[in-house]
Amino acid sequence: MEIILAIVVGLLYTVGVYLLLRRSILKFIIGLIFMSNATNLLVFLSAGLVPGSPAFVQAGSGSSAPLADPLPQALVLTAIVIGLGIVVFTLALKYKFFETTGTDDLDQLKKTDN
Amino acid sequence: MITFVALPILLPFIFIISLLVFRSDRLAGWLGVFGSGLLILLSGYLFILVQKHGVIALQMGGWEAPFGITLVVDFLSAIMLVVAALIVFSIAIYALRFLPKTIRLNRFFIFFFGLTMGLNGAFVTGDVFNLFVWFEVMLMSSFVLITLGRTKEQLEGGIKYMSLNLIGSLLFLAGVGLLYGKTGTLNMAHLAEILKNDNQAILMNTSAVLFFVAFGIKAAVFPLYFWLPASYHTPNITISSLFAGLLTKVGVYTFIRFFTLFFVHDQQFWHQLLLITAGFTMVAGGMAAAAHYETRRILSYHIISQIGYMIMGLGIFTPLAIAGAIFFTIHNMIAKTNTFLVAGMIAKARGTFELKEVGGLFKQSPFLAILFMVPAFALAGVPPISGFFAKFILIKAGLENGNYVITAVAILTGMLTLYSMIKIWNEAFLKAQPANEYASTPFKKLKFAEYFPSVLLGATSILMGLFAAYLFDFTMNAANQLIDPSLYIETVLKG
Amino acid sequence: MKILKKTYYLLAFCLFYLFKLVQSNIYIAWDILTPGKQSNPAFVEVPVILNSDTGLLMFSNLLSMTPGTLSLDISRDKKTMLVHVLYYSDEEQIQNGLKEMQQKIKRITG
Amino acid sequence: MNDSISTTVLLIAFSLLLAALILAFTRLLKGPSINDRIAAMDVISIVVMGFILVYSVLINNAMYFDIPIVISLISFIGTVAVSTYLKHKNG
Amino acid sequence: MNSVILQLAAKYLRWLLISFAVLALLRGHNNPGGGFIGGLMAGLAIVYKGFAFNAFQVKEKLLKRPERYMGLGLFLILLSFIPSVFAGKPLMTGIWITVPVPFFSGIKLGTPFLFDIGVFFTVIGVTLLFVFSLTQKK
Amino acid sequence: MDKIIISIFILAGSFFILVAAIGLLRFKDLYARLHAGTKAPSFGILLLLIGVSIYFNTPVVYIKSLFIIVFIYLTAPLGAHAIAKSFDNKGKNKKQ
Amino acid sequence: MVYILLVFLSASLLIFILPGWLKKQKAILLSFVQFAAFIYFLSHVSEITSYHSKSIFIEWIPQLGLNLEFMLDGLSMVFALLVTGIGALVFLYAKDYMKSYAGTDKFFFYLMLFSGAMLGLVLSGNLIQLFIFWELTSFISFFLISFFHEKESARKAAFQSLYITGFGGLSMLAGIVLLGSVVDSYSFSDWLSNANAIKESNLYLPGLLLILAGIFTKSAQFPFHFWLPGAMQAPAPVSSYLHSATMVKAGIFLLARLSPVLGGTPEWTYIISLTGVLTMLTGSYFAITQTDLKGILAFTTINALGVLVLLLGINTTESIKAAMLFLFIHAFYKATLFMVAGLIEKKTGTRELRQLGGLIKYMPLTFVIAFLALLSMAGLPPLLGFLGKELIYEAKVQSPGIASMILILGVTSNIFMVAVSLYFARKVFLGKPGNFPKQPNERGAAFLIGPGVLALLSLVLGLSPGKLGSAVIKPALSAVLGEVAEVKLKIWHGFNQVFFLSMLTIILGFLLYVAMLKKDKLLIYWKKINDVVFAVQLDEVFAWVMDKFVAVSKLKTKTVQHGYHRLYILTIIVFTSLLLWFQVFVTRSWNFDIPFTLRPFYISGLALVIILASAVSAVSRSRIVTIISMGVAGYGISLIFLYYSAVDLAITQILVETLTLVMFMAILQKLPRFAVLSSKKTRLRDFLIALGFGSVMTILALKAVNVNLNRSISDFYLENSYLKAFGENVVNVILVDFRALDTLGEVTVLTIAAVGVYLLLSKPKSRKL
Ligand code: NA
Ligand code: NA
Repeated sequence: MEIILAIVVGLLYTVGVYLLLRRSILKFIIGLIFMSNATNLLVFLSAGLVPGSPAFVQAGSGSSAPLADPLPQALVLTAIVIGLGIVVFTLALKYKFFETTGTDDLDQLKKTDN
Repeated sequence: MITFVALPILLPFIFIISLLVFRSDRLAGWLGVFGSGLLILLSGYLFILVQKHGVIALQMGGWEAPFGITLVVDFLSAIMLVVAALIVFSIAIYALRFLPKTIRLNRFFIFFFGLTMGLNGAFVTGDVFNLFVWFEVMLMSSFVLITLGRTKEQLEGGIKYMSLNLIGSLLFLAGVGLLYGKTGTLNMAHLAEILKNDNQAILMNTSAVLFFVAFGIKAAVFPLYFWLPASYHTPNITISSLFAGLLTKVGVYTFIRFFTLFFVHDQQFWHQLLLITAGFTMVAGGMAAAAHYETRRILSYHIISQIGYMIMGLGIFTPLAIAGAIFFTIHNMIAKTNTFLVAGMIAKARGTFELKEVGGLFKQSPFLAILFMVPAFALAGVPPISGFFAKFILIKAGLENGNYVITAVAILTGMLTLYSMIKIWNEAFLKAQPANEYASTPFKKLKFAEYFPSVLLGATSILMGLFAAYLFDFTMNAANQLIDPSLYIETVLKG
Repeated sequence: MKILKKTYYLLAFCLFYLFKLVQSNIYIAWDILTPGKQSNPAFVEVPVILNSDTGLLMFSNLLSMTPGTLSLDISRDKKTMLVHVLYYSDEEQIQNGLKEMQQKIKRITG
Repeated sequence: MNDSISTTVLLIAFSLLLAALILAFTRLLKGPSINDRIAAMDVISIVVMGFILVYSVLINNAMYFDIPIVISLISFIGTVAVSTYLKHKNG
Repeated sequence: MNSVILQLAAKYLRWLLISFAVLALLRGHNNPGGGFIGGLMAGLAIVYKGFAFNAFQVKEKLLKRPERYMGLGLFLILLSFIPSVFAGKPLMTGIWITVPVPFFSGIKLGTPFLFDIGVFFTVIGVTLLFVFSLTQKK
Repeated sequence: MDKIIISIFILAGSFFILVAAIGLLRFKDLYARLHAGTKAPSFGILLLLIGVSIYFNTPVVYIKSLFIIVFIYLTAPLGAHAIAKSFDNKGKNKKQ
Repeated sequence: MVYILLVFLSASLLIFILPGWLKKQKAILLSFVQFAAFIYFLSHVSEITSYHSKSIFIEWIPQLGLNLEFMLDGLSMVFALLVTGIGALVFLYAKDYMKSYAGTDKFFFYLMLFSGAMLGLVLSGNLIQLFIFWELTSFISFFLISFFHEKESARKAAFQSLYITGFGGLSMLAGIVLLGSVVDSYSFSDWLSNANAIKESNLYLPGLLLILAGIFTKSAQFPFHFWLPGAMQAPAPVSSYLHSATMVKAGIFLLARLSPVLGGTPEWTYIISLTGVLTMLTGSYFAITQTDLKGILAFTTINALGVLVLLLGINTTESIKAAMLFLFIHAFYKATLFMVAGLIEKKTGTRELRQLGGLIKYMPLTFVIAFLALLSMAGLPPLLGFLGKELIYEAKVQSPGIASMILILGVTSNIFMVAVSLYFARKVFLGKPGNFPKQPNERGAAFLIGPGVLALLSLVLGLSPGKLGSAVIKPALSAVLGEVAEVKLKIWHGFNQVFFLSMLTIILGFLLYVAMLKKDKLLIYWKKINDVVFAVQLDEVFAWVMDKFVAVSKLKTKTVQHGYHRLYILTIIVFTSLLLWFQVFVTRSWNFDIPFTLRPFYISGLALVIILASAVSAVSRSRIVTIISMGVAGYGISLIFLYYSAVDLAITQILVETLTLVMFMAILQKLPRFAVLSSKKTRLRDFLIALGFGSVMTILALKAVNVNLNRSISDFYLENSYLKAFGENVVNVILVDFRALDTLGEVTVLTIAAVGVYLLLSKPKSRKL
């Protein structure tokens, strides 16, 4: 299954990057979300997969059965939450920008460079 | 005592809470100055502690490394904390006079402290993922800060700044994931111990690439710096100043940290790559600065150019070179912030940042001229101000290690820096004020809160030059700690 | 006493509801799985006799969960409800059926 | 896994749900209105709940029961929220 | 959405949702859930009313609330660090007490729990502010 | 016996969910799709929950199931209502 | 010595805080300080013999080999005397000269600082320290040259000089560091005692060249000489000081200083001599066609610098002796002539040769002074200049190898100098009165003190040079040679080859002068020829290069920072991909042992759904479809999390995904629809780049799964979660206890984002104070 999921990661990255390279700001943001999902899955995947044994430990039992690695879960969880904050801010920024300039085309954003 | 290690993070956090609860702008101003002043004291104390103990580590939550998150202050972290606190303090005062009335101080200081918190977190953390979190705290604060004025330009700059930096963040996170997948740990010292003698360490190269790019974007090195020139000149000058001295340098800090502590295998490849990047960064930034006539843009490109020097020090990778990189970094943080502060004063005096539109300031305010001259000389490497020693150490390290090409590039780039500094000086100060709409702006005498930050930083630059011996000793100790991190590893894992 | 009575009505209503539910779902499943059957959709305005909010909510929900009807809107004065009907035959019949349901609810909510 | 419920039954259930997912997904893509898509999303969320319930039987872990609660809650709020914005605009 | 039916439902749904959220928070240490999940659910529960009534006009009164939630949440987080300092342990070390409860062996309460409550409130505030800001009428 | 009942409930539940999806795809207009998408899946999940609850057979699971059922039956029609109300079918006529 | 420098520094700063009545006399005060220093050095002349020198060592940054080492030997003494002696006279002269200008505080501040820097330079015993003073002189001269900074030409000249000398300075630093690495010290004494090691090192030649770059730029050697004529934009006292005793002489000093360490090799001799000769010729040749008084003087300085460099290049006892003497000669006459030129400009209002003439009537004393100096410049007896020229010819005659060539060129150059000197005297002072913008007079005696003293010195020392030779030149010569040498100066050497050469020079020079005078056209033609042959002026070349460079920079910046956001991203992604693919290729030998399987099928199905939804999201033209498909992919991922035991994670992902969707929908209706903005070709290119990145990430993921260098730290969490942290949900325990600091950061991010979003979208409110 790791192979399939690795391919999923790769394709999510592909879609993410493809969308990042579009001219629409909205698409760009969506691309960012895909990249973010891909990254989360990558982090999750590279630590190894254990199906069906969530890391819940009962009183006194210690760890008898091989439980899933809880650490990458916590990391990804944190990353997701941070990602939420960032995405919402990006959306707000995009919205405000559109409201101010009336364009969604990134190619119009050339005034601050030169 | 050891609890103080966490305070660089918690202090800004406490001030964020206060600002959320108390909403008065007047109070916010006081809180900002007071809070950043406290940070100076705190980081000064940590600095003293480190000199006594070498490395101090706090195992957060009492969970011993590598299981919990360890906060570590070594020489490098300590000096970065002190310098950052100094800059932050200056900006807090500067903000009182230079932020436009449309930006509420109460709000500004929330993000200001957010940035500080992330910054300090990045400096003290000994954990790879935790570093990612602090990066995000810093990034999020800077996103808000850059768009705080909400003008069209700022929104546009903000979008570019944000988007390219977010890609960096994602690559960083991917790097962390891969690193954890391969080594099963996140603690930097533990990573160092695992990878030290592992012949499979070369497999870390791919993760290292991701970190390289992520930090490269953050530090604004050559093919990754686009966000910086596109955005740094857009926000209010207070915010530009805050960014100028701090943000890219965190990238440099992490570069130094990662590539001395645990990405130390395959040195051939990494050092070559770092040197090539450094060379292109210096030249590209320097050339672009030469081409511009707007102070903030010139100074922004300078940031890039000078990042090249810091990376160069890391790429040469002798103790002297790394000491040089650190020396250069702290010198640059202070001088660069200061030039931005002065640029703000010039703009305030004249109403524009366009060099072609202003002039005659030498006559009108010799004091302002001196304020500019100190950081400008520092950046241009005029002895005996800080910048000279920074460059000298790097040149010495480069030539003694046989890195002739990069040293030549560094020297030539020095000429570019000089060119731009003279340009600003000639245009804004020496040349007569052209007869235009800005000519009628009366020159207002600078108020204490306006010039004090610059005086503070300028004095620091000069003192760094005069007492370069102490500072060099310190950076050399820092470099030795980095080259031989056994004390760091021992303190974190067994302390 | 009143509470007992109401509980009884509630239980009875639940059974009624459950029955309607099973009926409705079998009906709809059949409808979905047998192609070709002609539906005759329409919008119907149904007068509301309930005067408690809870009752109104129950009615609206129940209406939507039973076969062929879907509540679309209630007027501001809470006097009529706009209902979408999938198999429209006779307006009177539909309104009567729904009136019966409302009375059942009214017994519970008062 | 467990021996009380035959895996075949669960697999059949999975297959039914997967088919449902694909069909609903098709509607999601076809639209034509946003409202149609939201309706499809609603169904998808139910399908997902179904998946989770069946899976919890498969691995014999009641813990997974918390998730349908969240999903139902969230999908409802999502539906209402999105509908709110669609009052006047489709497409 | 200005729907009478949705408004009618709001009364019930809100408390149902909030109790779910609190449950998720309270059970989080031993079961799926926790401060973030609970907070987001609670935040959405509060926001739901706004959707039903279409009432997102910016009112100073309404907008001060999210920041108070955030302030409270962050303050609780800060508060959860203090016992460890007084106990002379490394910062953020969990300090636990057992509250005697009749008929049970006692409930263990600790600073990590306080921390999670802090997260809960912060996330409520954040969710509210997000939704309020993005749905404002111009 | 238990096993069979549980299996039936699970299969029936899944079946109704599938039916809903088919209806969603087959019906011609939004209102009809809502009819299919509201009733059948709720019912399907109800059946599934009953089956699964019997399978686990612990009080907590029953309570949770009850919660879910109440919640779904409270919200599913409201959701459909919201979707339908927000649908702008260009001058919807009261009777066709 | 150190105290003198400190006194100079404090004196320069003191200017600003002097009370008003004293401020008027600041020039006198500073002159007095200079004079006191001069006396101090003079009093040590007897002490500094060939065998003895004074030195002071102050530790500064010993780790870097950077200490303050001051050294007063014969060579330093020569320069120290010149700096302070001429300094005293220049300040005196400047008092009256600067009267009419504003900002004299700044002027004297710069000038005093400059003098101090120069003094520090010549007293340096550590080469990095020397470099520091060297750079200081460059920078302070920038301020001096741009003193009339509202004139564009002044700014340009200042920039040009700083840029060229600054560049040279930096190369010199590199050279010093390079050679310093051979002996691991920058202390001159260490270099001296290890001279052979340095010369034998293979860093010798590059180090030498780099240091010479510094010396040649500073001393205005060909082809860097062009900044010097530009520097006459400075006020006359500055020019006078700059050309005689400071700035340009710094290069000469360093050349002499390093001569015992680096000299004596063929490289040294050839490179330096050749440069010197070329410079010498350039200077004298162009001096003739100048019509600006200061211009003439500037080119004669170039000539003199060429002579000095040549002599030091030849590097024989005779040549160095000549050089040391010529230093004095040149300093005396050049300072005099610049002061005179400044005086003339002040009094007549012009510096143009064509507007001058017959000044002897109005300024007789000035004429006498100038005439003496000019005679010295021409090398005519009985002035010191004659003595110098004799010695120089002698040195050239005796120079090894290239004597005849050097001799011919030297004589030619001196012929020009004789002609120029005479021409200068004739055109300015004799003949018909010119049409002066102002009526000249000779009031203001202080003006004449400086030039007068120096002209007199030229004469007196020319007549009795003995003491100068034995007390000053001899120790200097010894210092440069690194061994004791005898110096006996006398005016008459008898009839020898050198005497005949001198006579020849004077005769031919006189003839040239007569030709120039009689045939005005000659000069005009000459000038025309120059304009054709030397059509490209070096300073114009410099300006052109700078302009072109800026233009190229502009172009480059526009090309790199083009503003196309997606191309920035493209660059970053391609850069990353290339590095990653390269590393994947390098480490391709890793063994891979993960089995491929499609089971369980529902997860494979889920994967398919995710992929499809993503693809739809990428290509759909409808915003809604894009966003909803994105949501579907997100939910699919949450199910994968769920399947692989991440319950909390799955719940969070679902919650976040939904909230994100809601937010998207909230703003969507206010945004425009997607438009087709890019061509098919672009899309294909983007897709391929995306695929390149995606596929390498797949490989990385697999590699990370496969490689396990170390046992994961997670076992600790599983073991201790319940026992020590009292929680069954390990993920939650990690979040609120084991790694609570992450969560602290996380909620901070959220808080900041929330307040930020609110601020971004709410109405702006002004500050309430
Ligand atoms: Na692994
Ligand atoms: Na977290």
